[in-house]
Amino acid sequence: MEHEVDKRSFYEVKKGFMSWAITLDHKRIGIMYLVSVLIGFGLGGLFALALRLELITPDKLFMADKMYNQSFTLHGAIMVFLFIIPSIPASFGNFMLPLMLGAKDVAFPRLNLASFHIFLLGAAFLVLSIFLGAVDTGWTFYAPYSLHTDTSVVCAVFGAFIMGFSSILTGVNFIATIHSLRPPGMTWFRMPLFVWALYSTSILQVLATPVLGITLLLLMVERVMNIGIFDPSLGGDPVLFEHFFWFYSHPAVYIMILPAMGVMSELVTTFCRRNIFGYKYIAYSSIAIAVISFLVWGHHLFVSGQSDFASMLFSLLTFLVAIPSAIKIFNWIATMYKGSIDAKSPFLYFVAFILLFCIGGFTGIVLGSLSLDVNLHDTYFVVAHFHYTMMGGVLMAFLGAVHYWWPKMIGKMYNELLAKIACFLIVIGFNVVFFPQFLMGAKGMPRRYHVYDPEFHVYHVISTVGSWILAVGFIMVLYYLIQSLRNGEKAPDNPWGSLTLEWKTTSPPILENFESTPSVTCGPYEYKGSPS
Amino acid sequence: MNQKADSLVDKGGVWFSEPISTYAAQSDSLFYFILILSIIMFFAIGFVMFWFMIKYKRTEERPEADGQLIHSNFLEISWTVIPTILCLFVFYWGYKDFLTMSIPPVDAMEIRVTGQKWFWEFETADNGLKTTGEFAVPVNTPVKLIMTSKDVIHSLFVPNFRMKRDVVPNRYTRVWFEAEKTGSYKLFCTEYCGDAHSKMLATVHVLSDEDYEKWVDKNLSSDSVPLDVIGKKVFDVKCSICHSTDGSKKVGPTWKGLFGSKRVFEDGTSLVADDDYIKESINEPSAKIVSGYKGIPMTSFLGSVSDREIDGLIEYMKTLK
Amino acid sequence: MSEHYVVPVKTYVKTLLTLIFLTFVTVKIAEFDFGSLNVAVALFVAMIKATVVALFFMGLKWDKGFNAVILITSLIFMAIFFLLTLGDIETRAQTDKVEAMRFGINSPVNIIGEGHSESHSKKH
Amino acid sequence: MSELDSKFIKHEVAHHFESAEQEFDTAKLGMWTFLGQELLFFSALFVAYAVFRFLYPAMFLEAHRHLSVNMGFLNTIVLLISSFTMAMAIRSAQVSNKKHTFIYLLVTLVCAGMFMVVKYMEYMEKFHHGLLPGRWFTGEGTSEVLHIFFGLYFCLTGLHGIHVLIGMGLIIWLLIRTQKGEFYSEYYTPVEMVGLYWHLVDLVWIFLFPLLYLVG
Ligand code: HEA
Ligand code: HEA
Ligand code: HEC
Ligand code: CUA
Ligand SMILES: [Cu+2]
Repeated sequence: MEHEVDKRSFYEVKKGFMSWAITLDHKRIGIMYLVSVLIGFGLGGLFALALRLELITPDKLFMADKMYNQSFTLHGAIMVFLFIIPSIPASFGNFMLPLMLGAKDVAFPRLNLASFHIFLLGAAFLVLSIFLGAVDTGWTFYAPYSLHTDTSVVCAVFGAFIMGFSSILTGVNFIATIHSLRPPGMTWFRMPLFVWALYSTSILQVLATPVLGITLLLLMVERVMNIGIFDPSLGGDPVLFEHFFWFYSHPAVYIMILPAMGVMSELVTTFCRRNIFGYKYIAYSSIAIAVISFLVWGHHLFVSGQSDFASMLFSLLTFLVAIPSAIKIFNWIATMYKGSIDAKSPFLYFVAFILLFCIGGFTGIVLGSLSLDVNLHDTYFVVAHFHYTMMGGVLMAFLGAVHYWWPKMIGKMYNELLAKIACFLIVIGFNVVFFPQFLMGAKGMPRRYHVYDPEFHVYHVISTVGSWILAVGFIMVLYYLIQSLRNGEKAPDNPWGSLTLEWKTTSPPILENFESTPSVTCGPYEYKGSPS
Repeated sequence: MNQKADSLVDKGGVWFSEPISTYAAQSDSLFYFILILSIIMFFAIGFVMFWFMIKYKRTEERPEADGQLIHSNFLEISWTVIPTILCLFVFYWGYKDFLTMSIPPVDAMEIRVTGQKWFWEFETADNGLKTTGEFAVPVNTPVKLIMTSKDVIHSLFVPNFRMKRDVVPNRYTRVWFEAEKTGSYKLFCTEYCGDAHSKMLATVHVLSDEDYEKWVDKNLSSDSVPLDVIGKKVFDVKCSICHSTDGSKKVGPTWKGLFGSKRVFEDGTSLVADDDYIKESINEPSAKIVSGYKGIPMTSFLGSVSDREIDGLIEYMKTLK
Repeated sequence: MSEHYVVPVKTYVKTLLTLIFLTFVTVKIAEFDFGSLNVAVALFVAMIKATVVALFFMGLKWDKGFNAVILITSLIFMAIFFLLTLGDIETRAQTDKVEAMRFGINSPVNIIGEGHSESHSKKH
Repeated sequence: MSELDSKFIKHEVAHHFESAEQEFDTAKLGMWTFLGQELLFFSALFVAYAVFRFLYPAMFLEAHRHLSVNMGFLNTIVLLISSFTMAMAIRSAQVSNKKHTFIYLLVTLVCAGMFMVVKYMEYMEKFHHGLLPGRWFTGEGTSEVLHIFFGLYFCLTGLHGIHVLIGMGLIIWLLIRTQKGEFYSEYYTPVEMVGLYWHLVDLVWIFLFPLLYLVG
C-alpha cells in the first residue's frame, strides 16, 4: 500500500446528511438498509398488533371488514417486501460480505447505492398506497380479485415491482463480488459459510425476482387495459397468475431463510469455539436449497384447480427440499459437540432458531403432504407454519445477527442481561401467539377471516395476549439498543473471539476496511485444536 | 331444517374436528404419523442441544474446545438418507390418500355449486332443487360437487369432511365426499374473496334417507308462499351482506325507503325507483350506478335470481318504508 | 488489457451472413406445414440463430467459461418454469375444455358472420 | 501508450480492484448475471404465450395472419445488422480506433431507430384495424378470445420495444463518451457491456419473430 490509510472509523471520515445519501461505502449502505428494514418491521408489527387486537372478539371490534382486509394485506406485504427479503442480505450482507472476504468494497459500489435508492423509491410507493386506498388483496395479489377491487392495487404493486429490481441488483452485485474480489488465499472453501449463503441467495434473487417483476407488470397491464391474460371473464386463466406468483414467491421464502442459515453457521462456530462440522455439506446444501426451491412452487396450488399430476410432482419435489435443511440442522448440532459453549445472547437466538425452525419445518412437511394440505390449506395452520419459519426462523436469525455484529457495526456493547431477558420474552411470546394457531387451523379456522365462529374464541384470545408479550420483548430490544448507541461501553475489536476476517479490523471498521489486505492461509473456523 | 351445526372444537381430538367423510380418518392418521415422528425428532434435537450446552459450557478452566471433530461420512450419510426415506414414505402416503380424495366414484350423486360474492348456491342435479346457503345430502351416499364461480376465486371447505377445493370462475372444479354420520356441518369459504369473505358460510345437512326425502319435498314446494316472504328469504341469503333494511349504509345502498324514491346516479341522471328499475338493478347492476358507489359495482344476479324471486324482492322492498 | 482477443472482421461478417441466411430459412420453412411440429421447427432454427449470436457476437466462444455457465443456468431455470407450468396446464382435467364452452366469455372481439352490432358484447 | 495518451482520457481503476483486468472481468460477469435476469424477465411472457397457445390453438392460427411477415422480416434483418455493427464498434474500441467506434455506434443507433419506426408503422396498422390492446380492442374475428393474442403481442413487443429504447439511450451515452475519447484498448468496458445488452435484445427478437409472425 503506497498511500496512507485513514485510521478513523468509517463514521468519522465524513459527516452530514449528504455523506450518507450519496455514499458509495458498503458499510454505510448496510447501515441505511438496517435502519430501513427496522422501520419496515415496526410498521408491519404495528399492523400485526392492530389485527391481533381486532381478532380478540369473534365479531367486529373496531375495524370494518375492508379495513381488516387492508390490515393483513399491508402487514404481509410490508413484512415480506420491506422487512424480511432485504433484512439479512441487504443489511448484514452489504456490511459484512466485503469484510468477511477481506475486500475493500463490493464489486459495484455505485450499483449498490442505486439499489438502495431504488429500494427506497419502491418502499415509498408501497407506503404511499396506504393513503391512496390501501390494498386489500392479500400479499399474494391473486387475480381476478386484484383486478376488480377498487383499492390502490396498481400503486402498491408498482412499489413491489420496483423493490424487485433493488433485490436483483443486490444479487448481481454479490455474485460478482464473491467471484472476483476474493483476495489471494481466499479459496471457495475458505469462505465463511455466511458468504456461501449469500451466494446462493443471490442466485435466487437474480433468477426468481424478474419473474415477480413481469408478473406484477402483467397484473398492472391487465388491470389498466384488460388484456385478458389473467381475467377469466375475458378468457384468461387466473391459475396462471398463481403459477407466476409462486414461481417467485416460493424461492423468495428461501431468499429469506438462506442468509438466516448463514448467520447460524457463524453463530454456532463462534460461540462454541469450534470448527464447523461438515463445511462442504453445509455449503453445498445452500446451493441445493437454492436450486430445488425453484421446483416446488406448486405446493401452494394443491387445491387451486391445478392438475393432479402437477400436484403429485410438486409434492414429491417439496419433500426433497427438506433434506438439505435437515443436513444443515444436524451439522450445526454436531458442531456443538465437545465445543466450548458460551451462551451469550446471540447464541440464545441460535438455540431459538433451531427449535422454532424445526417446528416450522416439520409443519412444512405436513403441508407438503398432498392429502393433509387439502384440509389445512388457507387455514391458520398455514399462518402458524409460515410465522414459525419466517419469524421463528428468519427473525430469530436476524436478531441473532443484530446482537452478534452490533459491536462491530456500531462499536459499542449492549446490556447482556437485558438482551437475554428480551430473548426469553420474545420466544415465549412468539409461541403463545402462534402455537394456538396450529390447533385452531387444524380444527378448521380459515385464514383472512375478519369475523369468525365463536368456537375459536379461546384460541384467538391467547394468541392476541401473546402478541402483547412480543411487543414488550421488542420494545425492550429497542430500548437497550438505543441505550447502547447513546452510552454503551466501547466494544473491543473482537469481543467474541471469532476467527472470521470481519473481526480482524477495528470496531467499527475503518473506511478502507483493513489497514492492509489480509492474507488468508486457512479456513474460516480453524479454532484451537483444529486438524490441519 | 335450522338445526345448529356441529361444533368443530368440542368434538374430535385436540387437533382435528370429528371425521365425518369416508376418507377423513384415513388422512388424519398420516398427520398423527408425522406428528409423532416430529415430536420424537424435536425432543431429540432439543435434548442433544441442551445437553451439549450444559456439558460443554465454557468455563475459566476450559476456554477452548475439547476436540475438533469436523467430519464423519457415516453421520452425513445417515442423516441424509434416513430423512430422505422418511420423506418419500410420507409423500407416497399423502399422494395415495389424495388420489382417493380427488377421484369421485362414478355413481356419485351430482350437486352443482356456484360461488358468488358472498354466498353459495347449490343445485341438485337429480331433482333440480336449488338452495342457497345450505344443502342436504343423504347419509352414506357418495356426492360429487361440480363447482364454478361467477366472479372471483372462492374455495369450498368443510372441515369435518377434510374437503377443500378452489372454485374458479370460468372453469369447473370438483370434489366428492361420502358422509358417514348424520348431522349438520359447517362450510367455509377459504379463498380470500373480498370484504365479506369471512361471512361466506354455509351448512351441509347430512340426513337419513327419509329425512332427505322430506327435505327435498319441503324445499321444492315453495310456490304457494306469499311473494314478500320469498323476497325476504332471498334477501337474507343473497342481499343482506351488502344491503341493509334499517337505513344504515353497507357495501351497497340501504333498501329502506328505496322503492318509489328518487335515485341519483354517478353520471348525473336520476329517476324514480320503480319495478323496472329494480329489475334492471338486479340483472344489470352496472347500467346505472348509484351516486357514491363508483368502483364497487354489484355483481349481476342475472340467471341466479328467478323472475318470481325478483317479484318477491320488489314486494319485500315495498314493505320497507 | 491488451491480451483480449480481437476478433477478425471476417468472423463477424460471416456471422452476420449466417444469421441473415437462417432468417430466410425460417421464413421459407414456415410456408410448409409440419402440423404440430411447426413450432418445434421454428424454435429449432431460432435456437441455432441464438447460439450463433451468443457464441460470436457476444463472444462466448472466447470468453471466460463461467459466463457461459451463467447463461446456461438461466436457460435451465427458464426450462423448469416452462415445463412445470405446462405440466399443469396440459394435464388439467380434460373435462374443462368441453365444459368451458358453456361460459359466455365477455369478449371484446366482433364475431364475424353474426352481424356486427348485436354480437358486439358490452364493454366492461 | 504515449501516443495514445494524447488522444484518450486515461482510465483510473477503482480503488477496490487490483488491476484493470480484474475490473473488466468483474464488470462482464456482473453484466452476464444481469442478462440472466433479463432472460427470466422475458420468460414469463413466453410461458404465457405457450399456455394460451395450448389452450386456444385455433385462435393463434387465426391471429398470426393479422401480422405482417414482411415487416417482421425487415425488422429482424435490421436488428441483425445492428448487432453486427455493435460488435464492430466494440472491436474498434478494442483497437483504439475512435473514429470507427463512433461510426459503428452511430449506425447501430440508426438501425435501432429504423426498428422503432417499422414497429410504429406496424402498431398503427393494428390500431387501424381495431386490434388495440385489451380494453380498446374492437377487432373482428371468429374466435372469442382473439384479444388475448394481441394482449400478448403488445406486451411482448412492447417490452422488447422498451428495451430497444433503453438501448438507444445507452448508445447515445456511449457516443458522447467516445467523442470525449474515453474508450481505447485499455478501457472499453462500457462499450462491451452495452454491446452484450444489445445482443440480448436481438436474441429476444430472434424468438419473437417466428413465434408471433410465422407459426400459428
Ligand atoms: C422463511 C420462510 C419459509 C420456509 C423456510 C418454509 C419452508 C417450508 N415450507 Fe413453507 N411457507 C412459507 C414460508 C416458508 N416455508 C410461507 C410464507 C407460506 C405461505 C404463503 C401464503 O400462502 O401466504 C408457506 C406455505 C407453505 C405451503 C403451502 C401451504 C398452503 O398454503 O396450503 C407448503 C406446502 O407444502 C409449505 C411447505 C414448506 C416446506 C416443506 C418447507 C421446508 O423447506 C422445511 C424444511 C425444514 C425442516 C423439515 C426442518 C428441519 C429438518 C430436520 C430437523 C430433519 C428431519 C426432517 C425430516 C425427516 C422431514 N409451506
Ligand atoms: C416477516 C414476516 C412476518 C412477521 C415477522 C410477522 C409477525 C407477526 N404476524 Fe404476520 N403475517 C405475515 C408475515 C409476518 N408476520 C404474512 C406474509 C402474512 C399473510 C398476509 C396475508 O394473508 O396476505 C401474515 C399474516 C398474519 C396473520 C393472519 C391474518 C389473517 O389471515 O387474517 C396474523 C394473525 O394473527 C399475523 C400476526 C402476526 C403477529 C402477531 C406478528 C408479531 O410477531 C409482530 C411483532 C411485532 C411487533 C409487536 C412490533 C414491535 C415494534 C414496535 C412496538 C416498535 C414500533 C415502532 C416503529 C419503529 C415504527 N400475521
Ligand atoms: C356485492 C355486494 C352486493 C350484493 C350481494 C347485492 N348488492 Fe345490490 N348493490 C350493491 C352496490 C355496491 C350497489 C350500488 C351500485 C349500483 O347501483 O350498482 C347496489 C345497488 C342495488 C340497487 C339499486 C339501489 C339504489 O339505491 O338505487 C338495487 C335495487 C339492488 N342493489 C338490489 C339487490 C338485490 C335484490 C340483491 C340480492 C339478490 C343485491 N342487490 C345484492 C352491492 C350489492
Ligand atoms: Cu368467497 Cu372467500
Ligand atoms: Cu412454498
